[in-house]
Amino acid sequence: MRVQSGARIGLFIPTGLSVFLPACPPVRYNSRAMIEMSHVSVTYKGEVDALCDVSLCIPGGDFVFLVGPTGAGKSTLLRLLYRDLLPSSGALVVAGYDLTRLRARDVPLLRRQMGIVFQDYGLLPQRTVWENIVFACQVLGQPRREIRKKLPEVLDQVGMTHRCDAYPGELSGGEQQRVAIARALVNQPPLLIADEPTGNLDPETSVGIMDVLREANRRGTTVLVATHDKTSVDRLRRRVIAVERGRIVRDEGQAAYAAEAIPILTTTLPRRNW
Amino acid sequence: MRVQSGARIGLFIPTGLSVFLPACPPVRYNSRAMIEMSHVSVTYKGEVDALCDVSLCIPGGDFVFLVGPTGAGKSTLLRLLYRDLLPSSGALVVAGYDLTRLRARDVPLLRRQMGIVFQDYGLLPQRTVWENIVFACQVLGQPRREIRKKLPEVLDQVGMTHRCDAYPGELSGGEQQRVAIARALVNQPPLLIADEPTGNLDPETSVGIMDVLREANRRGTTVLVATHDKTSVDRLRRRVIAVERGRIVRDEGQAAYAAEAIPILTTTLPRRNW
Amino acid sequence: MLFLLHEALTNFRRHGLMTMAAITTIAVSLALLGGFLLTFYQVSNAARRAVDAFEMRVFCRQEIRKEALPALKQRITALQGVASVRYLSREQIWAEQTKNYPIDTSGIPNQMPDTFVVKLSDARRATALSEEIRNWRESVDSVDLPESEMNSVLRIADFLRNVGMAGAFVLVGGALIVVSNTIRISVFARRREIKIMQLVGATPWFIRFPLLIEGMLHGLLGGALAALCLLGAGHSLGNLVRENVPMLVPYLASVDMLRFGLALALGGALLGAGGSLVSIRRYLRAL
Amino acid sequence: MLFLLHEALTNFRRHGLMTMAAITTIAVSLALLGGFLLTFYQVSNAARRAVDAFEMRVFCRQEIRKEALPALKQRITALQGVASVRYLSREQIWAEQTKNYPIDTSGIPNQMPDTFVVKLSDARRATALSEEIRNWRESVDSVDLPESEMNSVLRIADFLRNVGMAGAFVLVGGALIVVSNTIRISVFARRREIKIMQLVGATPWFIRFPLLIEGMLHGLLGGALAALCLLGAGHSLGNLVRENVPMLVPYLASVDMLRFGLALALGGALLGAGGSLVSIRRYLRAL
Ligand SMILES: Nc1ncnc2c1ncn2[C@@H]1O[C@H](COP(=O)(O)OP(=O)(O)OP(=O)(O)O)[C@@H](O)[C@H]1O
Ligand SMILES: Nc1ncnc2c1ncn2[C@@H]1O[C@H](COP(=O)(O)OP(=O)(O)OP(=O)(O)O)[C@@H](O)[C@H]1O
Ligand SMILES: [Mg+2]
Ligand SMILES: [Mg+2]
Repeated sequence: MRVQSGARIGLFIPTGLSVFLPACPPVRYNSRAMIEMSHVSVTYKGEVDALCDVSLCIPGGDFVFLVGPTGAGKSTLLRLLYRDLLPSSGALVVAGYDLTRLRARDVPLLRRQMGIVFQDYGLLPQRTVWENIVFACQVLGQPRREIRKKLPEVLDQVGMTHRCDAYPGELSGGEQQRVAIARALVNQPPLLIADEPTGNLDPETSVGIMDVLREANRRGTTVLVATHDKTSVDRLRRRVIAVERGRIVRDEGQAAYAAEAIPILTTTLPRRNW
Repeated sequence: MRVQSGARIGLFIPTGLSVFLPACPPVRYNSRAMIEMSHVSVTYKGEVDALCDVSLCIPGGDFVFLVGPTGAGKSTLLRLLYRDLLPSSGALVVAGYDLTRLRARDVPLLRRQMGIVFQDYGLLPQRTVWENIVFACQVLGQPRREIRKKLPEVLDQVGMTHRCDAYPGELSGGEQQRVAIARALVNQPPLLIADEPTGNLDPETSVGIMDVLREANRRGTTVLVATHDKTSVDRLRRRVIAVERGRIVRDEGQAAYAAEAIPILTTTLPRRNW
Repeated sequence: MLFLLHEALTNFRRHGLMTMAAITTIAVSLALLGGFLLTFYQVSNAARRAVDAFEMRVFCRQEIRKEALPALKQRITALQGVASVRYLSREQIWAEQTKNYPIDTSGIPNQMPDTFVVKLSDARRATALSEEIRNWRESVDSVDLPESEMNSVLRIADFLRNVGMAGAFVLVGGALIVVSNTIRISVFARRREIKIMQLVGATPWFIRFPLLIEGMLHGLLGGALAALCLLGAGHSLGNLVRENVPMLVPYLASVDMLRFGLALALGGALLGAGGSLVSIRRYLRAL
Repeated sequence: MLFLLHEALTNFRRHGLMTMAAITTIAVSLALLGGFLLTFYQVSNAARRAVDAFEMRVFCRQEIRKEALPALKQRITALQGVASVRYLSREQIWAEQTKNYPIDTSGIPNQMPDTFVVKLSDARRATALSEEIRNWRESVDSVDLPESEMNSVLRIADFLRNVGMAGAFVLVGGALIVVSNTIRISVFARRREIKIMQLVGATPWFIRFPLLIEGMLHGLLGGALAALCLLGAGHSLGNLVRENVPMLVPYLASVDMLRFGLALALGGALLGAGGSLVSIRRYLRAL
């Protein structure tokens, strides 16, 4: 056995892997919108109305904040987008896939169009930081050499290079969150969905992470961020969708923003007497 | 069988339960300080220095914020206090228990002196919200009737009454966090430790929760909160301990606060260019 | 107490899959163990009865007086290891011979001796007994003992018993491994819960007790299930034996299945409780 | 492909306890199953040999001419179900008789017939054969067949075979339950991981394959372990038999233990793979 060939086998994913990808891609709609939601409702277990008749259109390349009090339905809305949930009623098209008609076996295709930062991080506990991010690349069938090249960069962006051999259980909350962000970013997906990506980060790191997201957006990624971090919302001055009790109560585009900034942000001002 | 007696058996925890409590309480030091830490260091797995030579004294009845960037060692410091970790070196006395000498079987006694809000909530996934909080009471051997009386109040304080029969997996991040806070508060412990209790809460709810903590503090509970929520830190104007890379870099008492408020808070001001 | 029991029971609902898996696994293990023990018991019992079926024949001297025979019978009966003695007079024997082999016996005088047919209670003493009786020269001519067959059967019986014992040990070990694995995994799957309980201030016993009861109930139910299966299987097997191989019926031992089932269930409970205790300790010890 | 295999192997390290538990549980189940099958095979083989040991004796008429005997032997040998025929001349038999029973035979002429000792290849045809031969009146006087003993042994052998078959089915069922429980629990304990992988965009096969390989390896290792144990046990049991109960040796069947072990290991692998497939599907189907 020659070391050379052994190394090559180790480095490349053989083409046989392609059997693990679904054969025929489903029909994709030719729509300019990245996300189109119309009259979507979600009812959990037939009891809790998490979303009521929500309609929404997010064009490709947008940067959108989703805000609202706890339990408003932000996570529910995001879970709809990556088809972790099916809407109880209504139509939903994401990245050209009609989610209400998407066959189960095509769901992975949809999810590869997006990077997702989960509210509870969702890191694989038995894998190191490095392996966690590698996994997200392997899912797409990328050759190992390429993965190895791009990983350091994304780890550096979120500032986790020094802990890349640690297991998630050995990281602080904020560090786990940053790893989750790195995993979502690594494949430069067309759509980035982030649920509370800075909940456990200090303001400085939050700003850094938001800048990373903005940078991704500038490279063409559509970004949708659910957050309570009004400082960032305020600073970035992008479109803001406010959800409350399962309904969209405000949707303010970039243009309208400047004029109405203050009302949205009142609650974050330190002096507010609550 | 008479219904009456059956009901009574169901309602009371028989005195036989006392066998589950350790027999002889360990020596408690007569110190005015609730927490006394001197020259404490923590090294994880012989590699990561999470805390370096930290000394600290928190008198009973204090309300203290622990701030610092992610990975600074805040959670590590808190884990020391409830003896989830033992310090690699240094001395540590909490609520009168010398943690470096505390026998393993007395650890429950220590933990009953405190309510803890974990960064990852730490709710029991197989129990409903109600059962989770009840469990924390049962641990103290409280009679069921008493538990039933005080639970609604604490659920109401955190605004979770309407979801009390839900399982943690069916709650939003913020709701889980509020349940964790309710569980920590329900026994009105002498010491309350909260790790990032508002990380997943919107600003309004955060303010409400902080008020609940302040209320508990007013009733005599010593409160220690690790947080990134500088709005709250700012608003409450209490003692702030800043940790950075495992060291205490600032420790500003209530008195010193007013004068030095601005430097601590600069990073939270929306206008800051980072 | 009551509360802890209630805990254990609601845990059944909380961990449906685990409960089902634990109970069925324990049931299978215990049923196999119990089935083996029953089979082993029956086989060794049958071997014992086969050995017991052998008889020793004591042939008296031709010149013995009829009056001396009862005393001789008495004497043989008194020996240790003798279960019963039956007397066959030489006339009886000869009559039978002439009837069975008319050609071979025609015209020959009765050469048959008075005979005692001796059933043994302890086959292992057969050779010693025969030696002893053979020494009573004044009245005994010779002693006939199917020594080689008897030895064969005895050795086979011994062999079966020993192998069976070894097998039982192996099976007990196997059942222990399987059951403890099952319980260990199901506790392992709950280590986070246990950790949380500890952090909330629960004493080790407060955590352990419901798990213990739960393990015990798993074992009890598993054992009961196993006992039920064995009861059914044993019953229908007994019927099958009676119908198909009636000649084996005398070799069957009757087993008090109720007791056996109870023992199995209790054994299961013990196993479950022990298994939980051991596997919880690991997670409790880590602070 | 290689990467997925690598995944499966590193999972061994990642889930140490689960791996150990799964392998030992599968090993125990398969060892029990294999042990039972081997025992069953040996017992039914022994029963078959016991039946085969029975001989049919064909007694010729006294007036038969010596020249006719070879033809008769030929005729018997040609019958279906006859394994071998041995000729005993009446002189041979008488010589033996006189030697064994000098008293009973003194002064009597040789009354013994020429005899053929017939070994049967199919005990079930014994009665039919004896009927047929008995009809050859011109040369055959009578046929002696230990019918009742033979029937007993035959019925016992049949009974054992049937019960053993049923037992094997029950054991296979039990092993299936235990193994599938074990694998189900270990997949259950990883349902969160599986969920995360799905959310990250992994196709079902991408998730399934490493788990499948892992289950297969568990089964393979468990089966190999079981085969090793059985090999050792079988070997030492064989020695024990030879030492302690040499009279059983002719009844022993030799088993190709290598093949048996391989079959066991492969069976384990199949079981493991099947078990994983089935139990993963549940968690994959939920979107
Ligand atoms: N699996 C579920 N079963 C039942 N109800 C659920 C489930 N998941 C969420 N809910 C309920 O739906 C509502 C919306 O939840 P969602 O997680 O979308 O809130 P959110 O806006 O993300 O809140 P947060 O900011 O706290 O994360 C909440 O009242 C929650 O309790
Ligand atoms: N179990 C562990 N093993 C090894 N290193 C650990 C472990 N837990 C924490 N660390 C490391 O110790 C350092 C301090 O972690 P800690 O959780 O105390 O930070 P933190 O201040 O709570 O951060 P955050 O605000 O993100 O929660 C981090 O660098 C972290 O990676
Ligand atoms: Mg949410
Ligand atoms: Mg922390």
